[in-house]
Amino acid sequence: MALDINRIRQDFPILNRKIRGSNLVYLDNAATSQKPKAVIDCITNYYEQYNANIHRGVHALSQEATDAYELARKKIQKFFNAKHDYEIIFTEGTTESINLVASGFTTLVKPGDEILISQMEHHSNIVPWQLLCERTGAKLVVLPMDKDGQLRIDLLDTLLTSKTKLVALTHISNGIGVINPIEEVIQKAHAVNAAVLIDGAQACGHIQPDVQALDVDFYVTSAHKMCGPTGVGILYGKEDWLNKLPPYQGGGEMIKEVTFEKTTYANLPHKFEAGTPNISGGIAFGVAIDYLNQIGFDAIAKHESNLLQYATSELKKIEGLKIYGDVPNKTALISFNIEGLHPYDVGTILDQMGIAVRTGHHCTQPIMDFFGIPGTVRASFAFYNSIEEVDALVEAVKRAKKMLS
Amino acid sequence: MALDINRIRQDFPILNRKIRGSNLVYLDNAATSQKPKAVIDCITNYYEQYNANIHRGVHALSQEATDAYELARKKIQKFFNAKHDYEIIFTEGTTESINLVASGFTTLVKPGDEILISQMEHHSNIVPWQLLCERTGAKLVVLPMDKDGQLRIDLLDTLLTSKTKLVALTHISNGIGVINPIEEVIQKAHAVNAAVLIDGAQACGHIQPDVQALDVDFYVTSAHKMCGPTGVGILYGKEDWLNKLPPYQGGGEMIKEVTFEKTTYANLPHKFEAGTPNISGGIAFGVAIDYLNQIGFDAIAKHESNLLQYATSELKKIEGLKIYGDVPNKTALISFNIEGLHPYDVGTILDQMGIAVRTGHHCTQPIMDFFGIPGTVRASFAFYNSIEEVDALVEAVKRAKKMLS
Amino acid sequence: MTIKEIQEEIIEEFEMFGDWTDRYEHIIELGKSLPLIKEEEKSDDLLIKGCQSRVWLKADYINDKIILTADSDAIITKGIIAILVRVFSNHTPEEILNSNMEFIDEIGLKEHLSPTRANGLVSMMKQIKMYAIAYQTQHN
Amino acid sequence: MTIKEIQEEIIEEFEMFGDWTDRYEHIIELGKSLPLIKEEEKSDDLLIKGCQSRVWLKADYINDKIILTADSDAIITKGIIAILVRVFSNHTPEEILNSNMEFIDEIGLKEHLSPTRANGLVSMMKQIKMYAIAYQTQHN
Ligand SMILES: Cc1ncc(COP(=O)(O)O)c(C=O)c1O
Ligand SMILES: Cc1ncc(COP(=O)(O)O)c(C=O)c1O
Repeated sequence: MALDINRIRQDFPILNRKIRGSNLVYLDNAATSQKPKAVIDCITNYYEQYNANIHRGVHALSQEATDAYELARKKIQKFFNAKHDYEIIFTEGTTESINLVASGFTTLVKPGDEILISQMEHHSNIVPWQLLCERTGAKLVVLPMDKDGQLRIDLLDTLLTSKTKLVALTHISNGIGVINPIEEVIQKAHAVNAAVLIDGAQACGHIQPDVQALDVDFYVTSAHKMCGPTGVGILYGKEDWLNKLPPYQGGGEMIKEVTFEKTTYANLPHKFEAGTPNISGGIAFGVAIDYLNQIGFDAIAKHESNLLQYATSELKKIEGLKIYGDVPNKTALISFNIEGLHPYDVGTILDQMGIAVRTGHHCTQPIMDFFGIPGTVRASFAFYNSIEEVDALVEAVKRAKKMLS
Repeated sequence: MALDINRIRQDFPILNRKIRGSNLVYLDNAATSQKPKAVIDCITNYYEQYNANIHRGVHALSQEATDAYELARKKIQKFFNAKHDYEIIFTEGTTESINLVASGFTTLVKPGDEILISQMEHHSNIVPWQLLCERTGAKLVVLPMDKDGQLRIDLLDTLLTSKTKLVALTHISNGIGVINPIEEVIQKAHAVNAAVLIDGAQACGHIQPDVQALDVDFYVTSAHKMCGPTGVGILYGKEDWLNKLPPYQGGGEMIKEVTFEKTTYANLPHKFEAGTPNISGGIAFGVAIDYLNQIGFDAIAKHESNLLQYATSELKKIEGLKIYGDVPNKTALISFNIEGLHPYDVGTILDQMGIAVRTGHHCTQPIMDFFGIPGTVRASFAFYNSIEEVDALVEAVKRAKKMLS
Repeated sequence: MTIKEIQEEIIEEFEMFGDWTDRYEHIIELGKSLPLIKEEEKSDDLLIKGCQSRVWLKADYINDKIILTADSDAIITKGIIAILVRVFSNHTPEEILNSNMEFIDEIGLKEHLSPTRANGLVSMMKQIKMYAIAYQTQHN
Repeated sequence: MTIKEIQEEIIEEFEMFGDWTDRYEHIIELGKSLPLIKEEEKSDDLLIKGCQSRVWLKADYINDKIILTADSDAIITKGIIAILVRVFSNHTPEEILNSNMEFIDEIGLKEHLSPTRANGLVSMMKQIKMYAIAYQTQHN
């Protein structure tokens, strides 16, 4: 069933924005997605009707807020097909989720152990592991990519050894859009008893991961990239793993009992949820998931694939335009450069025409180093983008090329 | 100038809520404050008009969002009278701010060093220091309170020694409302070269701290307790101290350059702001501060003091009612019990009448242990509470007493 | 009477009450009427901690039936406990495991059994079912 | 001409342009017209890093005046640099320190000097003022 894009676009108030007189063409979805009215209204409704601090309150508002927050957790559990709702830990986002796990591994690795990441990771999935290695004397090992932007999966058998304690890999590259074969990586990593963390920041707005089917140990993502609000995300962790990790932050909520001599920690998920969380954000995250489910991930995939194919073939007609990561298995994200032109210049001209793309290294400097470029122009699509917007992009790129050459 | 409470109440949509047919009487402000329309509208407007990921984007939306976010930082800087805007670090809230500092001190303390906290701290200002002490072999020292609920400041000279590396103290107790003489503590701590962190979670909705006048090293608070949204707060730190602390979380934004061999960190404030932050939250925090400034802290203090005095004298007329922390220098927060009655029972009956108070230990178990009670009933006021609401509370407490005795 | 029947009886009783005052006065009455566990018997291994109120729970197995005794330091919690004991005590493990607690909603006390209220009641109900499972396996 | 006068001259020039296309074509022209620093001279100590584009800046002190040479890898940045050099180069430290950059707003390029755009221009302007301060103290 095809999506009714015109109707869907009406759900997103921001798509009516004019930028310097032109219609906004928002193609920076990999940085953050736009929000449907349902999500925005949910936040307003929370603050106007039942804002209260959650857990332990005996008054009505507190109970309503708590129930809504815990219902959101259940929706998220269902979305990811987690076994238990307490395996869903609310965090500030992907970055915090990864830091939580990396911090927790401090006591679980020793000098000489190895953490395997890939060459196409977002800085958020590099730096926390570098810090872990600094703290512990473990070694950071990097799975390289090939010139097409695909991981050298053939090297996995060599790089995965009994020293490998954890593999941290992005599901989909935010730099070039490539979808990684995480099933295979998880299987092979488990064969050497390494835990696997998958960075799903780029995935969950486009596909629906099943954490039990994947048998993944940790899966992390941010709400703001999947039609949800900023400042909230999750860490999914298998119960056993979450029990093995020490608490991350100390504070209210995460304790069972506090004396100055000894503090005992609360059960999952509270052990990892110190302090007042982003309550409105968590609740609205649940509504974002409702919204995505209602649109349907099959329909989303189909439409985005159409956008990708059309945009790719049209852009390729522009002489000197090179796409990085132009492989079959990728999401609707096109990272490109035009020969002789700086991505910043291209992005600046596109912006003048109301077209929002991202330029630069996209927090993936190692990818840029690999290709020997200062950055790329990245157009990243969502299900609410239209074919007409692809046309606008292509026209604008042509114009930018003409102006800048 | 007296506040026009009726007009102010119209700014807060939630105050029209009915709870089981009764008007909501919201006296759980110490847990979280309610939000004025201006703050709620700011969030809606952000998502409907200029939602985008911030920093480094060259397109218009990203620039608008970044400018708004950085403007909020400047408003917060001004509110606290910090010297530089980059001394304001956005965090998820007080709890995260404290954990950031406690984590940063890991490399700055050694076995035998001491961290001084007080007996009336919130768990968020206890557990992070316990974890720090566990990691480093430092010792947690506790400044006791007296039976009125006031800190034994007379013991400071004994407890502060050259071993004391940091003093972490709450500005105002969330358990009993007592305002601590932080100026004196800061001065004495500095005399032994100890750094001072003040937990301002309970303060900033009621008074306006001047971090330069206080000469405090770290000051932390949460937006949600001062009319702002959930999921955002700040760490103020003196530039020198912030430069001394290592980064907390690794990720995007907080780096200058990333290679697998070596990562260099960005300047303040970005060094401590890894990942996509709570953008809408940060911007709305700024609007909350505008709103509070417009009401005026002098007027707020005056009105809240009236509420406190009236409520205290009326409640005291109830036989068997005991107030904890009934001292002159306190905020509009009354923590009490009625002889022979369990706070949970009292809170439950009040809730039936639409009166929202908090019951339990309020994340300050050591205070409850000190008084030898399972918890208290806590009524905490904000500037938008009315004298009529005090009457409603007092009536309801009388009725609860009658029903439960 | 079966668990279901007792529940229906209680629902009927509560239908008499006009408003929350009557309902709560009844619960408070129930709470006051029975000092379910003697002070000196309230040992730590019977204790279920909510952070708002504490609950003590004893489960004995007599003549194939589970006999529950329970208590709390908060009177309203105690009143609700009295209702729960009346419903679930003196039944076989099978009966307990096959029953549900929806009647609590119907008598207007739903909020007290919310897992987030932290009054110990939810943990108590979990514990009752755990005892049921334990005795069931033990005697099969 | 004083800094102020040059700025006014530039504002006048930009008033001729009908829309952003003209304006940007002019900037791109400016950017292309002058290869401000030779490749082999672009050493790391001249480099100012934005994360979007790189800027190289040289400041010499000749006859009591600061002579600026600058370059960038992005052509639009380079065009704006050309404007900034035209305005600020060949002036005394005092003149530079007493000037402001509001004209950038008036010629419709405000966004390029936002500290958050990370194109190196803001750091370049900071660096120019730092040089001015340094030369001022040195020669006082
Ligand atoms: C004194 C004090 N410190 C710390 C906190 C924790 O604040 P948050 O939950 O917003 O992180 C609170 C909130 O209850 C508090 O009252
Ligand atoms: C692949 C990937 N990982 C991690 C992140 C970091 O996510 P957040 O900034 O929401 O913490 C991003 C966001 O750009 C991403 O694309």
